[in-house]
Amino acid sequence: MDVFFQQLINGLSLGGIYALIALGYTMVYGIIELINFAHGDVYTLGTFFSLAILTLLGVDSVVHGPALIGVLAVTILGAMILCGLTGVIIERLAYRRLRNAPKLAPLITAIGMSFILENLMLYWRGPSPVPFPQVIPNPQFALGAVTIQAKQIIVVLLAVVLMVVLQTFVYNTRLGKAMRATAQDKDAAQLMGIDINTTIALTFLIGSALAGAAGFVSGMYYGSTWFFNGFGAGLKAFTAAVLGGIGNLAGAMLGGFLIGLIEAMTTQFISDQWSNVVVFSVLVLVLIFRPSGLLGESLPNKV
Amino acid sequence: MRLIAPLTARLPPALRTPRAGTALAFAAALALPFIGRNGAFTNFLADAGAFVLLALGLNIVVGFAGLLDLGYAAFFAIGSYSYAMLASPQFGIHLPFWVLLFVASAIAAIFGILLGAPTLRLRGDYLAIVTLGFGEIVPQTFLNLSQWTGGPNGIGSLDQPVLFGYRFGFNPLPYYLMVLGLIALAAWLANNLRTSRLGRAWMAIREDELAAAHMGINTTSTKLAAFAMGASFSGLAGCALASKLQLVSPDQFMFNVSVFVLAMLVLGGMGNIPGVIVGSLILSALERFILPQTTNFMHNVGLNVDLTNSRFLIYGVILVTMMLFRPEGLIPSRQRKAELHAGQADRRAAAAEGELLTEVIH
Amino acid sequence: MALLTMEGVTQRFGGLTAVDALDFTIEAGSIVAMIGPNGAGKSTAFNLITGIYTPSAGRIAFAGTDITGWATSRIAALGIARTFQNIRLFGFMSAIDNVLTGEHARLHANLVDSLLHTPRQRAEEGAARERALAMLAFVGLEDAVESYARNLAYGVQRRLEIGRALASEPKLLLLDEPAAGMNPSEKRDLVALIRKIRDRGITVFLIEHDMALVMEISERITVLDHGEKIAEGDPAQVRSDPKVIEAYLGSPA
Amino acid sequence: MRLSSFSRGVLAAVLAAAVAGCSSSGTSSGAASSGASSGTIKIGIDLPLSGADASIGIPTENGALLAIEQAGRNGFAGGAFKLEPSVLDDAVQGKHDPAAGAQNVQTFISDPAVLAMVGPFNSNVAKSEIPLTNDAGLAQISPSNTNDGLTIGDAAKKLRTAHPDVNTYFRVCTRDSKQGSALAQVAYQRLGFKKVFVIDDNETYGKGLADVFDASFRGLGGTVLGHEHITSNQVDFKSLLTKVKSLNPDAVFFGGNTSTGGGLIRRQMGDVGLAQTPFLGGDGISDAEFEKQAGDAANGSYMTVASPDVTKIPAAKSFINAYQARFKSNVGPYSASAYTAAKIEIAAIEKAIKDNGGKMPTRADVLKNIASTTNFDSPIGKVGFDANGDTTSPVLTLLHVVNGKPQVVDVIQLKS
Repeated sequence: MDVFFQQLINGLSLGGIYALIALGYTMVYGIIELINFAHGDVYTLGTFFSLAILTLLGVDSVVHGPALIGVLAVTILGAMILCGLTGVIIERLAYRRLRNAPKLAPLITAIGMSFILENLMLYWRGPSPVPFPQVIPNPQFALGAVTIQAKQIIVVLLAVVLMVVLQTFVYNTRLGKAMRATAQDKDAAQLMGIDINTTIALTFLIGSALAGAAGFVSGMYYGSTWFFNGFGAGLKAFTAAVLGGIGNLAGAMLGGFLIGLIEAMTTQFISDQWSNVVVFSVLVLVLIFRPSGLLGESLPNKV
Repeated sequence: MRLIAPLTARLPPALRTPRAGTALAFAAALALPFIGRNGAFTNFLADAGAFVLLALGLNIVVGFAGLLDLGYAAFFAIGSYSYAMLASPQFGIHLPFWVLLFVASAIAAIFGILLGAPTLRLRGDYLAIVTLGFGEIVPQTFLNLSQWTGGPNGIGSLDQPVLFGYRFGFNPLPYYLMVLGLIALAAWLANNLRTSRLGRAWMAIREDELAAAHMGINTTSTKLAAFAMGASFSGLAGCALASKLQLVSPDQFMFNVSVFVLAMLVLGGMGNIPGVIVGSLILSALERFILPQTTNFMHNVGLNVDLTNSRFLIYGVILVTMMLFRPEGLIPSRQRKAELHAGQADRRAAAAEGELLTEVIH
Repeated sequence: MALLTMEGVTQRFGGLTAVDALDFTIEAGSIVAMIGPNGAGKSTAFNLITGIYTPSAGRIAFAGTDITGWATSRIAALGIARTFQNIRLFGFMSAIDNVLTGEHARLHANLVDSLLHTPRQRAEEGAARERALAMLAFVGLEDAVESYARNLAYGVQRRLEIGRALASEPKLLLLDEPAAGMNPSEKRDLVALIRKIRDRGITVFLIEHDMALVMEISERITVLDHGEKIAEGDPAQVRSDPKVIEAYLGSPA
Repeated sequence: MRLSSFSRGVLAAVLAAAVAGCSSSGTSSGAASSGASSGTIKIGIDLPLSGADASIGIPTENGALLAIEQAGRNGFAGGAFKLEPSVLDDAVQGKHDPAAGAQNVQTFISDPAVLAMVGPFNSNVAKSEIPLTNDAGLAQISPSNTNDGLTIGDAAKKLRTAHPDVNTYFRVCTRDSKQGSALAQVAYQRLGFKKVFVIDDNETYGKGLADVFDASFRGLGGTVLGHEHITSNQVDFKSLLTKVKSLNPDAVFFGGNTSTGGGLIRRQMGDVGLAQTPFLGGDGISDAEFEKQAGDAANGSYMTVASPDVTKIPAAKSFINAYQARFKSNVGPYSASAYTAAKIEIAAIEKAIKDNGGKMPTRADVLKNIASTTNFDSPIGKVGFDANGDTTSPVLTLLHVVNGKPQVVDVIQLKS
């Protein structure tokens, strides 16, 4: 039973990362109905950006005390800003021109962007996993026979906090309302004086910034990353978004944690080699039996 | 193809019809390995031909019916493994190649139906992600079920095709001629489909699924037919390539293969059969000759640049730039060209038009 | 004989009742209209008949068959064709391909025929093409056979859409605001065309805002307001019905 | 009248293919045909040269290139023939790929100037290549393949489809059953581990090695607590390692390469509290990349190399010096093996030319000479081949990572 709780912790930590990525997928899909395949790669970029910032700061080992807070703030915010800008640039260069083109065009473009980002990272940091320095002191807490690391608490906390902030933003600010209005009906939103282009750019900015945060967290949690990391993580995060109900922020979070748990439990109780198969089977089954996801309302068929 | 136009304009009119063009191309393709007199080149042509078959199959799904299938390599895998299991020492079963061509296609088509039947009701972009997931599951499953599939080793020593007592062996020429025959067959079938009741139904669904349903088109089963046809073509390709390479293994069928084939379509022109063939040949040549040769050249002049390492960057750039600047591909079909450009040209005006969907409710 | 019957058909969207317990019958061979203010539920009624929506309650029967909950394509194959308020042609297919697509349900080529272009398929396709050309002539598009639908003038697109619907050889043709955006001379042609259609034995059911056109052409008119049927009868009866006047002009202050 | 877009398209296709054809037919110009007394002779080199595998593939390639260059300088075959390498990469998107390997070998086979080849690096690639070289009678020597099924048993017989009684495949390193069973002995007897958990990367080499280790370890009386296969591109091993930890193993055995997960698994062992548990692997994790990826956690890992410790053999001194002078970098773990493989082939070709009266020999002549290699002096010791193509002097070097650097613990001479 101890190992079950230990895997629960593992699953939640992994799920926290998926959840942060899933938020970006769900926001972008909610507003322009595009599966942004490049999103997973923006997440990997987040880890590399964090690494670059840490290198600039000259940090390559554990930092203590107030300096830690400074280092963390600069690194996370820096990664978020850089990723956010990357997302905005991708939207501006590639997706905006195709907003009214047939559905296939932006989807194929997104796949192309994903390949481009992956290979640019391949050039930048090489093909092998790149070590990520241990910046945070990592005390471990024992709950009975179960060990929880500080890193794991940070992953889960950060995911939940960012989700709550995002939820508050979307439901309680003018810009957030503009986003929701645009998501529901672009024409009506435009008639009401909402600048569609700015709103969509904002969505990409926020979604990609969250991926940047996830990128930092992942580097910290695993101690390494590599250029291809985002492919698998992105696919699972999208699965999480669909599982939770696409377009639904809380759903993305729930889906992320669930996928993390499914993966950990499959490894524990079935076998590691089947975990991907199980996760993607869940995706296929959810889409077949409950396409609106766990928390998504089934929208009246737009005909 | 502005480059080609001045050349072709000098041909006598009788040779400027589609039928003559096809015959000419086929004759030239038959002659190619004999002009080169180079085994490596014939070998390349045979491999590239298998990818032409794949591209023709995916074209039915993506080009004709407008369904984005990102797990196409999975059907290729199913076709290849079907051949491998039924024509190798693996289980001691040795069915003839020519029978297995149809069996493998049928098995791939059945899997196409099994995956498509529940998912084709979904909106198009969900289909993309389901097929992507399927594309991940299939090779992993072949890898995991090692007692039947040889796991990571795959299945080797596959039977070679025998035609009228002639064993194909390891000479690429008979494989090339066979693949050429299969391409001719596949192109003929695809063109027949395009100009038939079914082909019109696919295009109607691609244009406006709701209106198509009002024509009495059962959209789910029609899409399913596209999925099954596409899958069955990949079964042909799977048999051809597996028998030539003498081997199937899980890592031949990963996501990058699906994207490679998709890039062929996008480059050549979705929906247009000659375009797809050209796109496929260009990318195969890029992968096998142009990039390695350029890299060799760079090394010889002292530049340490490895372009073969960049092929996926190049595919990504092809996908993005083609979609942005020439979405109809190098050799477009008339219809697709108009369609894709309209999407861009009047993107402002189309804001109202694009949402036709919602308005029908009122 | 009643061609189409709706009994107590209700459609709710969340809290909104778009169509409320609608009872309604169309006699074979007639021209029937449904009118009512914007948002009265007319298009919803059409969408219920063609199977876009499954009614929350009630029953729809066509030519003696209960079609409640049937898929759109099945209903279309049974003999109900329609046009759309916002024209929904296959814009990037030629006019004749649009009409040929309309014939879909009347053709029998299966997958094997389509793959191999069997003699049977070629014969059928040849005949279908002949019929399609005749249909294009019938709706006055003989000069635009190979044009992309989207490149045609608005009024011509309307006629092509009607031609496409007729190609399925329907028993019942639903026209959703066929005169919208037409000039007076186009409207005159439309009236003539609708009569010609009826003369081929096809029952016509239209939604239209142009009262003059409705009154001129319809044999029976149903009036909908807030999802409920408030009046029914021939043009003269409807015109003088106080409830109709109130619905259209607002209640007298 | 303009050409229809259809026939323009078809013509374009033909032209594109023709252009590709011309560019390729240029590559084999100047090839000597059989019986000629001058011209170019090529040695094919098929290795993974890009992506994650490049870090081990390129030093291996360099070893073979060095041998060919030296032969050229020393007047290869009396100067009548020019000796050239023909190098092809079997990695696709950074990973070795059996299909790419098969295509490369078909390219070699169809070029008559190629008389022998060095490669491949990976066992699963070899599985796809052996049937092809067997049919064509083209000799190949792998510097690094260790999978048993390539040379012995039914599996190897199945690979020799065209000519079951002819062997074209040789290797200069020790095969897995020897490596795996030696590792099991080292683990059980020398290091005293009684309970281990086995993980492999589900590839030909890794799974093969792990299976042999698993069986041998049980055979010695040890307990295998579990045997799991990871998936390609996997980055999260914490759940798997948590499962491992709950079983309390004395050590974790990994069958696979650094690039397929070895480095990351070792690194994440620290996170789940397995930092003090020794990690044990084969030659797949004996590269500098392993220490880099595993970081501090690399300490305490054991690994073997399926060849002698090159830096300790006096005969290897000159090789290492030449290598460092030529490539300005350090020797990789398989550089000397590839160098040896190429040297054996060059010697066999030269002998065949001489036996043929100075004329271009056939592939069969070269193959015959390679198969009869015995006591060949090389930086990895005296090399010879048995009837299966395996080396007659199998040797393993056991390494232990201390302070981030692998230290030689022992060189183990195995029974051949």
